[in-house]
Amino acid sequence: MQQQELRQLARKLLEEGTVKVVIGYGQPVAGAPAFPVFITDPAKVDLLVWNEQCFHNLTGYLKRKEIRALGKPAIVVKGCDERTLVMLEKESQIVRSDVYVIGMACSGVGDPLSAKCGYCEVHMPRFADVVIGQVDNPPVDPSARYAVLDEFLSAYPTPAARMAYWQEELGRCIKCYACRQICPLCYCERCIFDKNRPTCVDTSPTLKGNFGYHITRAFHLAARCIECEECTRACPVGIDLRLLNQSLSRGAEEHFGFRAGMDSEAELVVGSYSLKDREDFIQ
Amino acid sequence: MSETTDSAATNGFEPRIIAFVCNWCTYLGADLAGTNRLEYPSNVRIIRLPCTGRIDFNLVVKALEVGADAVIISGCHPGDCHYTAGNYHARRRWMLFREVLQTLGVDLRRIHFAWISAAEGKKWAQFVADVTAQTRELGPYNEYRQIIEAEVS
Amino acid sequence: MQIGYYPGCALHGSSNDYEMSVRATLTALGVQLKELDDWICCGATAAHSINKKLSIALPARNLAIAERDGYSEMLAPCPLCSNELMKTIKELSDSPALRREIAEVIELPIEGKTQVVNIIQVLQMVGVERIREAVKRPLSEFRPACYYGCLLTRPAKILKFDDPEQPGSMEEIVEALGAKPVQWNYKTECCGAGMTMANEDTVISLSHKILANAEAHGANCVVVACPMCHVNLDMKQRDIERRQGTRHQLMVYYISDLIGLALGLGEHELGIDRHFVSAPLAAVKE
Amino acid sequence: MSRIGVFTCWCGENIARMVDVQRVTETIAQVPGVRVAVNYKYMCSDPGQASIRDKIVEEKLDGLVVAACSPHMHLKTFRRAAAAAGLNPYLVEMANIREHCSWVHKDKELATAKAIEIIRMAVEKVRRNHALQPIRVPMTKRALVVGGGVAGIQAALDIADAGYEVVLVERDPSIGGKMAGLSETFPTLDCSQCILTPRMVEVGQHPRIKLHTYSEVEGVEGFVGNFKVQIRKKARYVDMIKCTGCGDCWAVCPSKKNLSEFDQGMGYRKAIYIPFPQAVPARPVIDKEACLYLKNGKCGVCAKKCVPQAINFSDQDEVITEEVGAVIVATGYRLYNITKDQDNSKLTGYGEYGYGLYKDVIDGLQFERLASASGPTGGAIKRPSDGAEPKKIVFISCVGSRDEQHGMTYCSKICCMYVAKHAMLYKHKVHDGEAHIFYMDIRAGGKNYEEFVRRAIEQDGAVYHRGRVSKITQENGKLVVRGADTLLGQPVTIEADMVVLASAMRPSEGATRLAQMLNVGVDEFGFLSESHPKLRPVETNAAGVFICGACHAPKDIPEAVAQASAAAGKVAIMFANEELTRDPEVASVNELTCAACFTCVRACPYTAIEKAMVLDGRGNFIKNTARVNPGLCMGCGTCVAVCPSKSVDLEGFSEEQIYSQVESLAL
Repeated sequence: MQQQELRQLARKLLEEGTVKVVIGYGQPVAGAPAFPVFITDPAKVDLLVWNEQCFHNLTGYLKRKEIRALGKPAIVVKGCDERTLVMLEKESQIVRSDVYVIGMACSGVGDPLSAKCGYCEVHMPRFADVVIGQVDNPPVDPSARYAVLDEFLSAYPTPAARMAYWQEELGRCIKCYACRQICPLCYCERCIFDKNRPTCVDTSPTLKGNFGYHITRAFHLAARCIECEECTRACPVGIDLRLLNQSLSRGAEEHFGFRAGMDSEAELVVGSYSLKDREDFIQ
Repeated sequence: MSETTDSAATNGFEPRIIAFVCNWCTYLGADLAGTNRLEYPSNVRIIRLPCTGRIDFNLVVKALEVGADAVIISGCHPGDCHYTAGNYHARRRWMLFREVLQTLGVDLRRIHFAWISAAEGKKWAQFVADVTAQTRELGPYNEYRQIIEAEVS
Repeated sequence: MQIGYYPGCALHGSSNDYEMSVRATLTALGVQLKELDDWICCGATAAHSINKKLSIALPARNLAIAERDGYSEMLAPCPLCSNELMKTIKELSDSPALRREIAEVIELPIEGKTQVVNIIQVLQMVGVERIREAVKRPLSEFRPACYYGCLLTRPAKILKFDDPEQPGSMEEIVEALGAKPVQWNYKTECCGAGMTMANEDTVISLSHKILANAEAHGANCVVVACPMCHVNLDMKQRDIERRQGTRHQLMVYYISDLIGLALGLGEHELGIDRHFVSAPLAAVKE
Repeated sequence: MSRIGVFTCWCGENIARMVDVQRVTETIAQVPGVRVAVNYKYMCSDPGQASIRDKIVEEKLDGLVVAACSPHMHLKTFRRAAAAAGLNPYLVEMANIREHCSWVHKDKELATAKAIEIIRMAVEKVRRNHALQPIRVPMTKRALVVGGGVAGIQAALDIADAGYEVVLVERDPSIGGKMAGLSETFPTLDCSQCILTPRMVEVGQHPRIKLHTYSEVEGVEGFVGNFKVQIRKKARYVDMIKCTGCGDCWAVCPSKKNLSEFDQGMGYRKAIYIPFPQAVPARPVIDKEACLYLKNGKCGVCAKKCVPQAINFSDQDEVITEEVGAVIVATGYRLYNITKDQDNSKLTGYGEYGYGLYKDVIDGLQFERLASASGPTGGAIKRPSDGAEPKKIVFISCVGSRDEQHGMTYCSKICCMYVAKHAMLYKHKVHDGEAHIFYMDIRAGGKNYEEFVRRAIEQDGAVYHRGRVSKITQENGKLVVRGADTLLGQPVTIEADMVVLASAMRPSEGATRLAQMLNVGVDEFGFLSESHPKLRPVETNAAGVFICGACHAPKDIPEAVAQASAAAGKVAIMFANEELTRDPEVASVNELTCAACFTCVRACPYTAIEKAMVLDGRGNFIKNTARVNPGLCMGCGTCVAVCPSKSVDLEGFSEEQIYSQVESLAL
């Protein structure tokens, strides 16, 4: 039903020339995770799908040069993905009016349902040009948001225990950078890890290098991460990267009442300050 | 500060402490400690930056990577920043940085923040003495040493 | 409306006329007073001039009890009592350390949640409009000089009650009763208070100035909200007249007295017949 | 391979006692890239510096480390020395082995080891230093002075006399400020207008001073050397060019009962008026609130009467832009008023003095108008309520000042003097009058000041009571002033005919807003902050913006004038150069790698980073980027820390320099 509407809309947009490309989901093998498709030909809109396999946060492609080259895009977003657009606009990466946003009402992806959908508050997109479908936002217990993190912290109460855990986990990292590539908010033209004079971050394929990499990756998303959890999904060796992102998201929420991409008015955390910021940790 | 040079208690372990300080308050505070001949342990190595606003978290990571047992970050008190707001920006980033370190299990007792003004030579000397003493207690930062020394994964 | 009630020593002693008046009037206004269980002296001037900690511990115990018994507001009709209680709340809220220490001393948990109010604040809670409506017998012949004394409005920063120098809350109330309060200059001057024992001359001259200024501005009675003020202006009025060779003959009412009268209560149940001065209201010089 | 010279100083015994300089020298000599390592008793001495210069030449050094005291002590010295020998001064670093080492340690072994590491860090840093040239920024040699009081007038005239153009902006219809309204000035009792008005005329006639009266600064763009200032010229309804200032218009204006601002509300003026006879410019304005024609279209007699037809009822506000290179703020002060409603929640007003409701309780500036020959009473002391001559006046000092209860902790500084002056003037005019003064302390520091106060007491019989006034009340036509005389240790009650309050000085209205436009800091009371309380008293933290007069802190006329000349001097020094030169240790953006997230733009405390575009040769858009304005950057480096891709870097504290310092400490 939603899928039909989506295809019709895509066709219309392309035929009228409102947009030059529709960034959406395709799924050659039924049941397999959907992956990005870029439709430029109205005849091909039937490649577009919409189902619970549409995990991917497509907004990352808006920054890609080759996509931009195609002309004005329409993009298919879920409520959660849409939070990225808010951030991208705040960080001057996109001009909202240059993108046609197709919002999909979404009651959650994955089977079983992804963890992030369990505490999702934006089943209905809020800023889209069109929203296809209708679901209501079920009431959410805010504490559920960081359940995974709390679980981890209580399972590994001491610094030593956590350190041991991460030495084990990050020891398995193969530096494929999938987490970086998939992150819709990792858009630097030249990533800091590719900067070698100086090498601010040790990029050697060692445990040391892996720690440097993951601390940096996580912190560069401080008060920016919109919790799409794509990094975790993309990790081929299954490192639970959410934990690092969530600790920062919680920090941003607790200290600054800031949740990335939830409020398009809110002032960004990094690059601003308040005289009231706490400093009990400073002597 | 008699205990400062005495490390018998901690069987000879002398911690390596790297301090990132701002040029206008803490660096001058340390100068004042010198001018007043306030003795403190020799474990600290001071790296001068213009402002706490310039102190990036990657520097702290780098300090750990070169084997620091403790890191000090210090600058002007709120309101005193030579550049009016650098320390406020820094304070925010530290608040968040501590969160991720906590989850990673980096021992926050090894990362110290302080506001030390150009007039607080005494505070600087005492602060360094305290950090050194505490780090002696904690011993070498073996957890991170393991990370540094681990073979290619 | 039901609120906690901390009489304090005065209202159970020398100034029981004040208590009668407060109880009678507030009951008539539908305010239920729940007397604080096992209350003790607030320490008054004695404590804080001798021992700071004691001067906090004594009020703190009363506050702790009020808290325990779940009073959100507590009336302390004597301004010195409410003063000591409020100052204590401030001290405790300023220093968690002190709060812990005092809690040990008084062997009761204490946070300072109960809000302490003076008699006028209670009347404001009732609402000036409701009082106006309740008036049975307008006090049109009354030209009161509303006398706040030094404690009722001070220290302003802590009490946050009325303007410490140019207060007007009593005037607002008595006007609602049909009385015509006079503008005068001694609203917040000191009457000499406790000096009445130590240094009577001071009290005599201060209180004389107050009464004289009230008359000079056309008052035919004085309204107070403090037992100590009442003692000095009423009980001592004859001494004042004798020593100053003047004649005042000014009735000195508690604010609750006037409301009571306006509500139609009798002088006896309000304890007015226990006052020392009893004189007909002077005809008003327009 | 670099050729670095390391010069270790003994500082006499100061370093050598605790650090084995010989061993240090030998060890450092082994560090790759170190060409020479020597030590000497006093590196900062002439022979010391000479040896450095020689080595630079002999060894063709391309980097210099002086291991001695704090860079705050001698970095400049050694950079100069290097420059003298032809080495770029920014290729010099210091290793602080005195304050941070020899002076604070007691164990020579440890101290020596530490010294070596400190020097190694410096070597690693200097290896990566860049030869820098001072930044040159073109500038507009034209100054803006905001405020036409005595400070602004002085500053404007000094700069103009130095040969530079000045734009002087004044909010009121005439320049002159508070001083123009004063009667006579302490400690000489010379007539204020007599000394000020000639200066005002000079301003009016000066070929290099462009005067905007009845105007306010509305916006400021740009940076040191290149400010663009928007100025609102309020509608005056009088054509400044046509008008001859003949005065026919205000002679016939029927709207009389308008309180005169110049007379502090003690007198009246017409709807069309000049604030006072010697006003500069001597051109009237129309008060649109008071003008019958502007209010309800009737009247207009002034227009009929005006021969040159200068009246223009359809006049509009106009916003103009002036380009200047430097700004001097001289916005002066206003007096604390004791009324109940205040503009600042910390201030409470004085209930005990009747919240300003008693007509005969006035403030110092009002008394000045009473005492002034050009004032509403022609210099006769008459009280406002009934015009009677007061036989007893109480003067109260420190009203608001030094009074935490009422929100202000500072001393207003001038009151002690003008209270004494008021007492004198009063006694000179009312011989049988009584002047009573309540004071906390008499602060009469200044040339001939103390003598002046003594004269008030001894010759003119002013009665001083050391104590505060607790209450002022009104009893049958008298003001009953009740206070204490703490020297006599007893209460004092005075039945006065008039009370004069020496109210606290506060920054004039709008000063904070102006400060924000200029990125200048203000203190908790709204006074503008100087850059350094001792050494940079007229500079601010905003380059090219200077302050003088009472906008900075309470000041008397001599001080305000001195400070004004100082500020003017600073501007003249700046303008004396061809272009601005600034410290080159500033940030710069790698525009090719910048992702244009503009976090740095948000973080920069100096709004020195702007959103810009990279264009190709033909001007086609390539990408967005952040761009640092070297004319504004102060080099704090906050941008570097927040840049995720490290596309911005800071000369003198570059990423490479700092990381290599840390790495040199590796175990």
